[in-house]
Amino acid sequence: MKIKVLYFARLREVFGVESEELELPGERAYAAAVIDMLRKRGGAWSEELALDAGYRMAVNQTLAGLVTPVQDGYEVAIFPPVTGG
Amino acid sequence: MKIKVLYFARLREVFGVESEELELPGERAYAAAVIDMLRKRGGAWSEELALDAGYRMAVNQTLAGLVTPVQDGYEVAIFPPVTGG
Amino acid sequence: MKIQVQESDFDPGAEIAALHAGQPKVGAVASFVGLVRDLNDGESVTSLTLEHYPAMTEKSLREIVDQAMGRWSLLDVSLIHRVGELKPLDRIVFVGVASMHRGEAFAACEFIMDYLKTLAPFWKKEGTPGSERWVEAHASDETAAERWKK
Amino acid sequence: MKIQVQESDFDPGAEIAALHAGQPKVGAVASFVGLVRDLNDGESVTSLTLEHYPAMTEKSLREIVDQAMGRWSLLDVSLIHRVGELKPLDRIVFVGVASMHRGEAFAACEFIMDYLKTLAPFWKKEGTPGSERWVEAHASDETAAERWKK
Repeated sequence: MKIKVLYFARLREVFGVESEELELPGERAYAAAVIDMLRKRGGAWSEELALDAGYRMAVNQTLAGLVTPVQDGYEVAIFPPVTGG
Repeated sequence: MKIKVLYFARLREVFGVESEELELPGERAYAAAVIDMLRKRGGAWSEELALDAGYRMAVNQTLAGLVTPVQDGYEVAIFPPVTGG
Repeated sequence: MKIQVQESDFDPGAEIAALHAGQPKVGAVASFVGLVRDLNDGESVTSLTLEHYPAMTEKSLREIVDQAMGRWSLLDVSLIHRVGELKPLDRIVFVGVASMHRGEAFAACEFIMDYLKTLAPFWKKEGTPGSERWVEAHASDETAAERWKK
Repeated sequence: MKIQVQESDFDPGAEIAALHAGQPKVGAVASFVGLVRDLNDGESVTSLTLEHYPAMTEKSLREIVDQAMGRWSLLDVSLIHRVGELKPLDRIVFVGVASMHRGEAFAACEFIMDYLKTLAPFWKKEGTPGSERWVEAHASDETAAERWKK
């Protein structure tokens, strides 16, 4: 399956990418599978996406967690805690 | 001693008076002495100024109770619970 | 600080702007506008007359604002209360509070309204289609003010 | 209900008026304006850039307002959040809530701000005299939002 991954704010700058397409094995997975795949890139990826690093996720524009399901065509966003208002 | 008494809102209408001068014996007293003197007029006065009637008082423009001291020249106001805002 | 009792209307936008214009420390302005409704306790309201105790009113409002200033770290406060003849849809009261952070602005703004409702010498008389009646104080306003004593 | 994300400024007075004009049921309008300060965490701020996640932002704000509408009896809500390049003294956010009585308007207005602060996808980058830095989330904002779960 293919999913779209978006990065925002400080993580967009640290990773040096705004968005990308990711190919994952199988037809569905947990969001955790996306994070695992990205962490394997090492460097900033493994640091910023460590379990206790404090990043946030949304799946299809709704705040999500590691066990939120993802499937083909879904949009996953990864970003720091929000600071609007 | 002489004090000025003011009435507001529903009590002003029920008593049919906006303000008056009252002559009390002695040089100082509790506000209760003013209320007692007014209640002796009977009718609406004794009803509206009964202990449990719910009226409010201010002495010299500050919310007051029955044991607030009054003396010559003081201004006592008697009114229903406030309803501004 | 601005405290005014007046017959004329006020402009909430101008009051809010005055609380932060040129004040780069202000991060938050919480405000409140109270309005005349056309229905109260199940009866139509056609007019509202606000009586007050002129010698006491501003003093009482100032004490309430001073209490809020002592309780929270505020940068500015405005309080305007109208008196006289009003009608449905008219503005009655404005409270605006400027502070660095929103929590203090919200708390102080609500505190000022709750205290004003139970301590400031204003009385409302409603005109209904057939007659007139003095508005009764609500126990809920006493309860709201009591919360702040905890 | 009005929910807008925009680069341009807004007019708090006009927004407040729109929440009650011609609505004689409205007795209370509570509102909040958030502003750019010139100092944050001890450093001078010369500019503020607000980034957001366009596909999610309005949806997220609508969910927050819907929650407030479900929780309190509200007559209308307006929420405007700016994005893009701002500077000290600029307005960032407006929340206005109209209801019959003040308690609900105050509670809902603060609830919407607290939830927006922790759930809506906005990020602030501050320009300081020497450099730029992303604003860090404050634990106090989490605490403020947690209060409403009780």
